[in-house]
Amino acid sequence: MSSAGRLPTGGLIDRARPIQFRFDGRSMSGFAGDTLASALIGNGVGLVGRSFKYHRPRGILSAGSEEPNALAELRSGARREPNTRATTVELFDGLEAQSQNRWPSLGFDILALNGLAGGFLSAGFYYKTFMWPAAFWEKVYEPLIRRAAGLGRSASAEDPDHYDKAHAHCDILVIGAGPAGLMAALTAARSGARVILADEDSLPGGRLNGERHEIDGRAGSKWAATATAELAAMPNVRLMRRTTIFGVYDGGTYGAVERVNDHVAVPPPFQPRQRMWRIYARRAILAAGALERPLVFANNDRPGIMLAGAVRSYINRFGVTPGQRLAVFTCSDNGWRAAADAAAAGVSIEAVIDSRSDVAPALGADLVARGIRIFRGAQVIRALGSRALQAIEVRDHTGRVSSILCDALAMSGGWSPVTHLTSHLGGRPVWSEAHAAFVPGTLPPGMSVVGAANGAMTLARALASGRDAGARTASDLDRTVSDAPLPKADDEPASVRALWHVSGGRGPAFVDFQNDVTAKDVGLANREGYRSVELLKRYTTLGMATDQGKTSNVNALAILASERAQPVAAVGTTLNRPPYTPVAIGALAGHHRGKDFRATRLSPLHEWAREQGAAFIESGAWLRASWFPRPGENDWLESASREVRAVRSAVGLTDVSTLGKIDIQGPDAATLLDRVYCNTFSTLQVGRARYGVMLREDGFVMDDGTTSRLAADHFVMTTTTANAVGIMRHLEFCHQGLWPDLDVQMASVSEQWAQLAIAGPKSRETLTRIVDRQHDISDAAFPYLTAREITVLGGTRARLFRISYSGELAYELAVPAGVGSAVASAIMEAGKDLGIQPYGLEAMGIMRIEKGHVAGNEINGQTTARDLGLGKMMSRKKDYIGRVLAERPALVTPDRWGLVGLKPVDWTSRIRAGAHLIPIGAAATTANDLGYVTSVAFSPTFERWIGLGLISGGASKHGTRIRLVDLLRGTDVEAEVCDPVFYDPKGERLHG
Amino acid sequence: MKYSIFSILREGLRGGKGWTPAWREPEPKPHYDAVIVGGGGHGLATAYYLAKEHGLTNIAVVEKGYIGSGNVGRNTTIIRSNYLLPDNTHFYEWSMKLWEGLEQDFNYNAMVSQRGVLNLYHSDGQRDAYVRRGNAMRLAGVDAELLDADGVRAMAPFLDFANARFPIQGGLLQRRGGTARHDAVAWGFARGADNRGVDILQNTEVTGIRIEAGRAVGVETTRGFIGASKIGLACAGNSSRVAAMAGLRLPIESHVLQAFVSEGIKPTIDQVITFGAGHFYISQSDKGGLVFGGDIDGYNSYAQRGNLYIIEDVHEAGMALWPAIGRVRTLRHWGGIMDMSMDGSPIIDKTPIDGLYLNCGWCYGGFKATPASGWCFAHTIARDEPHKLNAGFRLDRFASGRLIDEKGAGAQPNLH
Amino acid sequence: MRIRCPYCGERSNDEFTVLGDADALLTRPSGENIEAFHEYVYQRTNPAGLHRELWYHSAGCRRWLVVTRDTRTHEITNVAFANSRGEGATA
Amino acid sequence: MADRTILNRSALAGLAKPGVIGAPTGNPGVRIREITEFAAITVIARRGRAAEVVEILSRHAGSPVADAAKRAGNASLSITGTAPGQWLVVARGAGNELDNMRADLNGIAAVTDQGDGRLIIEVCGARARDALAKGIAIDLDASVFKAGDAAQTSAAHTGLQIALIDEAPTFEMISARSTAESFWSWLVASAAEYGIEVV
Ligand SMILES: Cc1cc2nc3c(=O)[nH]c(=O)nc-3n(C[C@H](O)[C@H](O)[C@H](O)COP(=O)(O)OP(=O)(O)OC[C@H]3O[C@@H](n4cnc5c(N)ncnc54)[C@H](O)[C@@H]3O)c2cc1C
Ligand SMILES: NC(=O)c1ccc[n+]([C@@H]2O[C@H](COP(=O)([O-])OP(=O)(O)OC[C@H]3O[C@@H](n4cnc5c(N)ncnc54)[C@H](O)[C@@H]3O)[C@@H](O)[C@H]2O)c1
Ligand SMILES: Cc1cc2nc3c(=O)[nH]c(=O)nc-3n(C[C@H](O)[C@H](O)[C@H](O)COP(=O)(O)O)c2cc1C
Ligand SMILES: [Zn+2]
Repeated sequence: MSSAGRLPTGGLIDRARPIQFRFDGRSMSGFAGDTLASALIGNGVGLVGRSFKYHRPRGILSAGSEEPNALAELRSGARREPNTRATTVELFDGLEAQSQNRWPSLGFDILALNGLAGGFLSAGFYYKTFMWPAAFWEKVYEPLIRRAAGLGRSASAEDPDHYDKAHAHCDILVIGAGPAGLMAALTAARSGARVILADEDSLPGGRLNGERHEIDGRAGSKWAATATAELAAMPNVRLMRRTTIFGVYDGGTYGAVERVNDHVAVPPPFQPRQRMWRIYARRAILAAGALERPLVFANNDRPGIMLAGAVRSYINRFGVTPGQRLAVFTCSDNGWRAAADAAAAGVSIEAVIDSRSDVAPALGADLVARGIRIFRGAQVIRALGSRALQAIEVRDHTGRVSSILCDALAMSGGWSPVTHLTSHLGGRPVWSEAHAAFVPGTLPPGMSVVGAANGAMTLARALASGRDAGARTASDLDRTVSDAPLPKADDEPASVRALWHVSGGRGPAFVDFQNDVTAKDVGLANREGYRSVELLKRYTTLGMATDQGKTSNVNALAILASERAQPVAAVGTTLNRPPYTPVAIGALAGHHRGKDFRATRLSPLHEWAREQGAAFIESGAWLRASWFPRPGENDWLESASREVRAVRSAVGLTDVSTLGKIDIQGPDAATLLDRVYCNTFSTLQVGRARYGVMLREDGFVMDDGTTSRLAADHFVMTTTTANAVGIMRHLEFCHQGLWPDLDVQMASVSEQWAQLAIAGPKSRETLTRIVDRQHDISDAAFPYLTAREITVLGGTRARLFRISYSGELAYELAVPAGVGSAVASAIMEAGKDLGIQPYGLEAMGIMRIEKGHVAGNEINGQTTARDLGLGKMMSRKKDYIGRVLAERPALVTPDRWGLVGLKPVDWTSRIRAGAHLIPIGAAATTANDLGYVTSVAFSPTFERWIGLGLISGGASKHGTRIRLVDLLRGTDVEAEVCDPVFYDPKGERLHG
Repeated sequence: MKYSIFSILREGLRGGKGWTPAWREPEPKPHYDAVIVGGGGHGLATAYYLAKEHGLTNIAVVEKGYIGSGNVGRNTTIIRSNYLLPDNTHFYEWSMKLWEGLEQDFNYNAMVSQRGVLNLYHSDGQRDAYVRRGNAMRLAGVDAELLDADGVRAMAPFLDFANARFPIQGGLLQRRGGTARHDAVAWGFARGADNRGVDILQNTEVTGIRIEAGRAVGVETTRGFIGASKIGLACAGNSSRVAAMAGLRLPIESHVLQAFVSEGIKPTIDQVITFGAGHFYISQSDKGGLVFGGDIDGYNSYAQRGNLYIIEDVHEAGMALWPAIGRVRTLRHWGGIMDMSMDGSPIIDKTPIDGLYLNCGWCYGGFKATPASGWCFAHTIARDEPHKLNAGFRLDRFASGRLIDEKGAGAQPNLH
Repeated sequence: MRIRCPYCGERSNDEFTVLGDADALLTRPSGENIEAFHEYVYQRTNPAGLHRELWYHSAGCRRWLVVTRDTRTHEITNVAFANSRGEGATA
Repeated sequence: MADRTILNRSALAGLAKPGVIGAPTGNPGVRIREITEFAAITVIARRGRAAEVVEILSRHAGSPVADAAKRAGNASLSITGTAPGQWLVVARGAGNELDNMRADLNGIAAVTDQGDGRLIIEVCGARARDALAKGIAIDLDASVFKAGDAAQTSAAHTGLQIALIDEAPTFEMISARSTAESFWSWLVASAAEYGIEVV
């Protein structure tokens, strides 16, 4: 084990708690408080990954979530997590990480050859070639490209961890717990406002933890800890560590993801890996800090070259150093602090190179005193070394180039405020020449920005802006803000003069590290006409990598601006979109996967059906009994056929509870029904039921069902299962929106009633045995289409409807849902000696086809009432929804596809739904397509396949022959077109 | 300059100094034979085919932003011709045919990749509807196959076959369907049109349509008036706004559809797969990102962004379909504004105003239509009458009832 | 998006179902003129700007609401019950 | 209510068994109880009669009932506003008191039986709010959602009526029978990390 990079003392890590981990199979150790990145540095590991396109060796660039280079696969097996930024992974015991996007190994990667061909693989090269021969694209080129592309590998087995979601509400959401955010949160919280303070880091404090500034005479990190403790103790504050605010949405909605257990190997039992939060905030204060920019010079991507602020974080927070001999290259005062921090930690400083010639002399005074080489007005033009930095070439202010040996280079190209979240609702940041950066422009409603995120780059100003915004926001929300003193901190020098691109060095100068976009690519895109920043982005893929250009975008825009000889302000920025950092798909899904993807609705008869051995099937939101296998039966068809025969010859019981049921009351109930159904309901007698058809306003059929009148001002409507929710909404719209003057009250009672269909010649006899004696259900007293409230089984309230879907003498019995299963069992018991059988969806489907009843396959939104043979129901005497548009020319032409029955001519032939209807002797082409088969069944009654279909001309085609052509399954069956009602066309049986 | 491996080698050796603009940035002329409003895929393709097929070269495409800033640059790249109704089937199949030779035609690699589009079904009813559709495709000469659950498993074993709320029963597969690189389609048409003399005017917003004596004579723009003998509108999500400049109201609502891309990962999913039990579809780009999406947000919007609940909804469906992607991360999500028509099908037609032509109503399916739409619109503009292929895409079909409603959802645009 | 239902208070838009342009949909023509119904059912102003639209509080009080919202920014400026034609009481 | 002579299954029959679920803690963060014996009706005022309905309901509740999303009543009878002019009345136990109410409301309001279609769960305990916040989007903070407050909303893709009965806090959740098992699955998954005691 090497401890090459670990400093002997210092840092906020817990040296008493060593941690073992593995990288590419090598065991290493670090300490509690380390990130994977700091631990790797501590172990002297410089080469961590490979870039996307050229497979260049890469190290660690940053110390935060902006990291473009140090991506690794974390964990293994089903928990393998590709593209994980080593800089954000908290070290835990047993952590396993692997480098990615390299083959066969990190040290030797074949595809690094791409780098040599860099001249040919310039931006967008793939748009210009791989076109010949045409067939080679899918077969040869594309597979090669795809294999080379991509980064890490995803897991191939189901993610074993679970995720959950939660909602939180607050007055003020503070995003970022650096000095500005902490100060804003403290000020707001002390006023009593409900505050949420979220930071993606595990340790609040922001830059304070990576720097050596003092606040009120104490280490900044100590101040942060104290502030955090105060906040944690306040009941009106929710402190959310390891929580990234990833997106801003409308109405003060913020998306956040909390990494609840990513800092341990496996989440403890019952705990999620991550939790997604929806935070509803009346106000937000963005205190997300600023990101340092790299400098763009030849080979600026060599492992060992790092952002200056990151070098400081590694030294000050983690007690590691990226090298023993450090050079610094900067265009801002900030870079000098890195040199000072490194020197203080005992790292040898080889040189400080500042591109500015007029640097305040005080800046490096102590370094000069220690004899460290200082270059002013100079630039690093090239880095040397390949898998590790070995030296840099410096061009001094006279133009002389010298080379300096070093194994680490800290670079600082200035700081860009983290304005990402200000753009999520479309706002664009604006260029500030003074900051040499984009600062927030139009903000999302309710948001203010403080600290470095707003260009307040020094500590004192960060604290002050945090306090001011905290106070202002709290008093905006009518809170009283007490005057607390502002903690004292220095306003350190922070001036900057941007240096966008150092030319003159040999080798690619990277702008976007991960996607390998160079300064030259930017120039090329511009030359080729991809001049809008957005086109530049898309053509070069700049800023489209996992870091979304956090460190690269501004440099690229500035280089583009200089290519175009325009100010940066005129070039503008690309749009930042959520998420701020990538979010695990599992976290955004939460609990709702597998069986919990969507709620399962169970019928009140579910228990009964289960006891009866039902085979269940997912049907929309419901789980429904499909058929009831019995010993000796081989498939569903055998079972369903038996069930049909039982109904047709004796009696069967099925569950129709899933139908929508709507209770409609009030003096104007009948009027409303007349307006929503195409047929009339105001004429319906009390105690009677009627089949109704509803149209959409565009004249097509929307739904059908029976509606019964229980009292003059009381109806119960049934809808199809699939449309139950939609019809309720539609009725409410008609009432509230169109005819609010009607005195109607509607309530869904779908959940309240279990509904059982008892069908077959012996249904009445069966029912008589459970209906309480005082209710006469004889044919005379209770004829077809009677609907009445009764009691069963000694006082259980029920509603009995004499309606029939099967075509037999049949009833539907509604009983309160709680007793549904018990009543069903009682009926089974009562009908036992009569041969009662439970029947399921399949049998129901067969019988409705035998009867020519339309269902979802026919009422598919494309058919009119006339198409379905229901035209006679369309009243001419009243207005109703859909009446007018149903008369449009194309809806009444005689060649429209109308409902018919279909019988294969060879009675042994099987037919299938979805086959199209082609005239005999004609070619199977669209031009000859006369319709299609909507539904089929094997009819046990007729012992043959029968079907329903829609055919051009409809009923006029009865008696003709047609082919049912199913090219998908290779069948072509001749059939006779017939009346859709196969069974008992006169309807005698249901009157029995 | 012709693009080829040779030009790449040559320029590679010369440091890329010889590459020239893919399209010019000309000043607007005072008058064009035709002005196409909208530099999206359809507008650019229209100009391209006007020049290529109809010999018109004095043409401008007027685009308010950069070309491809609309939906062509923000869609999930699926191309297919698996439609049900004849007007659509023939049109989209023609589009597919054009895709198949497009890159060689316009000399730009748009990465048209016929990797297959697989629509999963989860119930008998869904299966029947897919069989109906698949047969309609086959009658029209379009390829279609029906898979059972095992067939799906063989193609995509990583889907949830074990614990799904809506078990996968099978799928309708169109092998010739697939994806194409969205931006490259716009750029290829733009470059091809430019090569044939078309002026592409970026950052030029149309603010008015000048009509004199019942005839459209030009467009007011942020760069001044541009006269035109014929004006074609191809403004997708902004169609209602632009048509309103000519006093037209359309059977269109503008809705936001969101899309998502994950971090790049090594190849995992080969086809385009759509999940019939939730609103979800997914494929993997050549770069390695999983590209996926779901249902529209459902409310009228011009904001090019959506809200969190759809984002969650889409990810729930993703996890339900493919439970191993839990630890893959979503990298970015965005929205586009779509011209949702009242029957879910497009309009390519003349308008009641002479010299003004309309191309809109693409809903979330217009990317695949890009070549055929441009081709048919060019024909309609050049000949002043629709081609047979777009004869059904009429503006008056809502009044006549000759609707093209694939889903049967009726006049509710947010359900299409 | 957060909609302040006059009965239920402020809720996220996933509790609601949208139907579309309220001014169009609440003015159902009478009579039998196909053209009038064609306008009513199909033609939309589809403005970029303020839009009065129908939202149904499906997961809440099941009231139809008229929501005035800017389609460019999604900013909501008014919410009222539809049975008052969206006039009067606001929230 | 007629006497029930036959087995009446609660929506969660068999699932909400007394015992401990989830993280073992000495003191479970969440207590859950299914209310199995109750009757319920929806009351919807006829057009223009809401004020009279409020008066009648208040009389039965023994305390003022509002035409708003509030829960009024006592241990055995609760009346909760669910929409303008609309309430859900729940009578715990056999529910005989509903018959009188029904008679009083005759002609003034539409009354509909709902008790069989509902699941009622009470959730209390120190972590009840945290658990419920995992599905419920409304602000359940003690400073905002107070005893007597009620809301129609949803959790885990399922419609839901929630009210705060007391500041313990005890939440009452009323949901649909058909989705009871899925709802339960969500509730248990959400509360498990705090430890659950089903009583
Ligand atoms: C998220 C998403 C996913 C999608 N996925 C698919 C898919 O997988 N497959 C598929 O086939 N389709 C898909 N689509 C639909 C498809 O992208 C569109 O239907 C299609 O791109 C629209 O045509 P277009 O390319 O011409 O539109 P656009 O690219 O939007 O072009 C219209 C252009 O008009 C310009 N314009 C507007 N107003 C003016 C004005 N006043 N002056 C000047 N210019 C103006 C706009 O700036 C825009 O550039 C998807 C759409 C979205 C949003
Ligand atoms: N001298 C300079 O040039 C210079 C430049 C920049 C910053 N600084 C120093 O930086 C500090 C600025 O303070 P500050 O508070 O504005 O910033 P900060 O960088 O100290 O804190 C920002 C915090 O926001 C968090 N964050 C960012 N985006 C987030 C998101 N989406 N979700 C959750 N958390 C997120 C980060 O993790 C970080 O902790 C001062 O100490 C200042 O001295 C100095
Ligand atoms: C098919 C496709 C793939 C994409 N892949 C990426 C990607 O890998 N990285 C990325 O940052 N954005 C990707 N994007 C999203 C774009 O960056 C951008 O968000 C989108 O085109 C919409 O533009 P806008 O965000 O500028 O409005 C992709 C977009 C599409 C349509
Ligand atoms: Zn409401």
